[in-house]
Amino acid sequence: MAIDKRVKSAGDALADVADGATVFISGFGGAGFPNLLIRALREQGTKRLTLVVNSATHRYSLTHELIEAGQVSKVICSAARGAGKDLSPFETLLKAGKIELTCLPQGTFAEAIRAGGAGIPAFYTPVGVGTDLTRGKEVRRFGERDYVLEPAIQGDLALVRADTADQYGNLTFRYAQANFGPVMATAARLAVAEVRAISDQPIPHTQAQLPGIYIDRVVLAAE
Amino acid sequence: MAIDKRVKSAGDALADVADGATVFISGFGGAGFPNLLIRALREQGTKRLTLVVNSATHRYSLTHELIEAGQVSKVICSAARGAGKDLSPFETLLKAGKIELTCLPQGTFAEAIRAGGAGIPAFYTPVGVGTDLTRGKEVRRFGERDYVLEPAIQGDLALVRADTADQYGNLTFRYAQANFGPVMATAARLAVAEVRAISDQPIPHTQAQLPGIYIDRVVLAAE
Amino acid sequence: MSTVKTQPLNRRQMAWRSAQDIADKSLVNLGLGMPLAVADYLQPGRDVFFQSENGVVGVGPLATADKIDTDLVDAGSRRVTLRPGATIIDSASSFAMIRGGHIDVSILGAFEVAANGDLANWDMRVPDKGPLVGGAMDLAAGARAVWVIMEHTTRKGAPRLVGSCSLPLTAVRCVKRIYTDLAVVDVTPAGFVVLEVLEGMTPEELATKSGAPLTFAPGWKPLSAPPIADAD
Amino acid sequence: MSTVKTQPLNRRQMAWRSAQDIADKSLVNLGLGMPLAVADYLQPGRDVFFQSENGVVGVGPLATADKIDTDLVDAGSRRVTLRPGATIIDSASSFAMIRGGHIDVSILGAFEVAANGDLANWDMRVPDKGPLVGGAMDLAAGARAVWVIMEHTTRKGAPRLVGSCSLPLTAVRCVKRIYTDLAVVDVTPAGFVVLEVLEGMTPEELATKSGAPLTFAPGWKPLSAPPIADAD
Repeated sequence: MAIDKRVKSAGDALADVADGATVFISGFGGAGFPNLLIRALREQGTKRLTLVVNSATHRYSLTHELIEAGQVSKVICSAARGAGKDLSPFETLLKAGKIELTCLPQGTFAEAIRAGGAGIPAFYTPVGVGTDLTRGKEVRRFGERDYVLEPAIQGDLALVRADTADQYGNLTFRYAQANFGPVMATAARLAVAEVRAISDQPIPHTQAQLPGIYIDRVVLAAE
Repeated sequence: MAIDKRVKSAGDALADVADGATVFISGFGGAGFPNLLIRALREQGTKRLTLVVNSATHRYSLTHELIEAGQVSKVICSAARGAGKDLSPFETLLKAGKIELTCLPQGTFAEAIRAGGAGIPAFYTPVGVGTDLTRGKEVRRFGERDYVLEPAIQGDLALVRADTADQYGNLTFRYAQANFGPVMATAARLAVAEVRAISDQPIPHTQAQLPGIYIDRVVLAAE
Repeated sequence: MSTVKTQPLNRRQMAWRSAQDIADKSLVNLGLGMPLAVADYLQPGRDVFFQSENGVVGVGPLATADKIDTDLVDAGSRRVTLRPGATIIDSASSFAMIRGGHIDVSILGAFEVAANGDLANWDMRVPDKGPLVGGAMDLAAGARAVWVIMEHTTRKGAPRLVGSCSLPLTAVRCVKRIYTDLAVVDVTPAGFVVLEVLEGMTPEELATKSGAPLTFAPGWKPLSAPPIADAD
Repeated sequence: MSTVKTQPLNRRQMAWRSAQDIADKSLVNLGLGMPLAVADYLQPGRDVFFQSENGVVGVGPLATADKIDTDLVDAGSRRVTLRPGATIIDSASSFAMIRGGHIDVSILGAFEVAANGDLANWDMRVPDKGPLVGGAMDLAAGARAVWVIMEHTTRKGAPRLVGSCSLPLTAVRCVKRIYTDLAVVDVTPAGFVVLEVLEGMTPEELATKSGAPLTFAPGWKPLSAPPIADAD
């Protein structure tokens, strides 16, 4: 049967997500947040999620809705500080010990996800050596410098925002919209993309930025 | 001064390569061999080179000319078998102990170069565990599987074939021409690209496949 | 459609037999030699992407003379075309795809397969010839399933299904299934399990041509293939 | 052009001073806050690429209202434009660029810098607030040169150039140069070496505002900047 990854709705795309899933969420600085899918995940009501998301508190991302709804038991991120002096819902949960947090340097976060999709179980990096964020991790010298061993991150589901898709799941991204989306798709067992437009024709190989084999389902996100 | 990486000739581009340099050479299966630059390196006459090249013996690559000219003391590759039953010049030198060889699985070769450009000194991979190609290397268990530690590869010079360039060194590649070129450019102190055409206008960001910051010099290779 | 009897499968028939087991919508990598022919024999209606190590995701048919482009090659340096929806990535990304477990099936040629799944397919120990490993180790270690197509014995009659490999290994414990000219064999924690035996051949005869104990699956079937002229 | 005397440099003047040292054809990453203003004060004729952690290589000026595109942002979520020759890569590739030593200069804000180059710029230990490290550790550990722009002392007068950092570290032994409102200071194996002191200020006075010994470079100069209104 001809490969066709288009599904009717975000709800359909996420119907089989299970409690306890590890979920990647793309987006950075206002670009590439899969807010249609995040909203669908909230409505779906899945519990005890581990979110792997660069920022747990970015104001343009609906990630906070999942957290406020009590669906999240753990967050892996590089940023979890709410704006202003008052505590954000995330910070309140964190203070109350109701949510677990792993904070990683952003490049380690990205590389660990890339490793998760690339069959690399762990890699050494100079980033974070001698800091609180690598406390307890293995440090090893190569040449004249110390490096820390960082494990790969893999997940059950990736929610990715892109610009266009075709039936094969090939994706294009606008400007800085890609950010973590491509590596997240590679590291997840199931990857779902929401896009501005779905092309009737295959996206030419000169334009595709992520091979469709990394994407399992595509949903149109009406603007 | 406006950035402009275009140089007049391949000879000019390689004038300052020193004896003993580690040189990356792009290309795979007939696509992406920087033969103009390889020829220039032969004419330049640099000695005691370490070549990092996927195949030391591919018939469409001029790599063999460097080897036959006695300019090469070591090769790091995934393929070094000459066609036919007779020994190739490379194999004759190898048999005579006049050239050193490191053979790596092709994916380890590519990933080690990528690591070299990405600040990763070493990474674990499942590839090659229990085989002759990883003999003596550290093996470590993650989860239920054994992995081998592979070091990054860095070099002094990368010779890369691409399709088009602009004055900033941004590159596009045709079809399967990219292969090892992009990662080789990132792992070399000096990266030189030969291209079919140089665009007067900047290559649009939607088309550029390698950021020009990885390329130091660009040469036009008349077809 | 008549079937071949007692005659061992030829190379293209082995490729055909293997092709019958490729699931719809798979991502498959075909090794050099016999495995490449697998693409010609997919079951009708199955939509499959073929990946090539040099970064082509969606290899199409070989290029006809008027369509040849020297930049559009596969890992065997063959001038190929792209299928609809094909993309092309660089080598580091391609092997990330392979090593990361995104290839559903890697179909490889082999010299030997051991009862524990060890694979030897890259080094025949030809004196003085240089090594050529290419992407074999990556595919063997990285694909979700590794299938082998090989003759059941060498030309001299030595078994290729063995207790342990005598040639240098490509990867340990990786092979899941073997398609030979005489049988279809699964590699399981309990060793070789035969699923199909060449029509007209007895289990005992197959056992004599194998270098390690064979178990016969309950309800094992006769192996046959439609007539296909062998490759040149 | 008159120069400011004895008045400490304001934030934009500190950015200006730092900008004077950016070499032609550099690749530079500017941290949030004060460092962002550096882009406004490059020496005439210097062609510089600004990289942003989210993958924009060649950040141009802020977008004017009619040019705003919410997908074209920098690491500070600012709506920006692209300069000629700009490219955009994904986050993993962007941090490969950063970690791989391809950024010539990373200019960061800081709370404290130690005499051995240790940097503290990410965690003020505000009770109960969540952590926010972003790309700071990657930039500090990965760039070829790390420069810091910060006031010489805290608002309460405590030194920010210290013997060892009291706040959590961003990276060890990474800072090469510090631009403050009072001085330009190199961090060397021998500790802090002052290159410039605010015009009219004595070395002794600068030393009292510093938390670790200062060495004064032979031929150290007075620090001054053209008048620039401070940022809001």
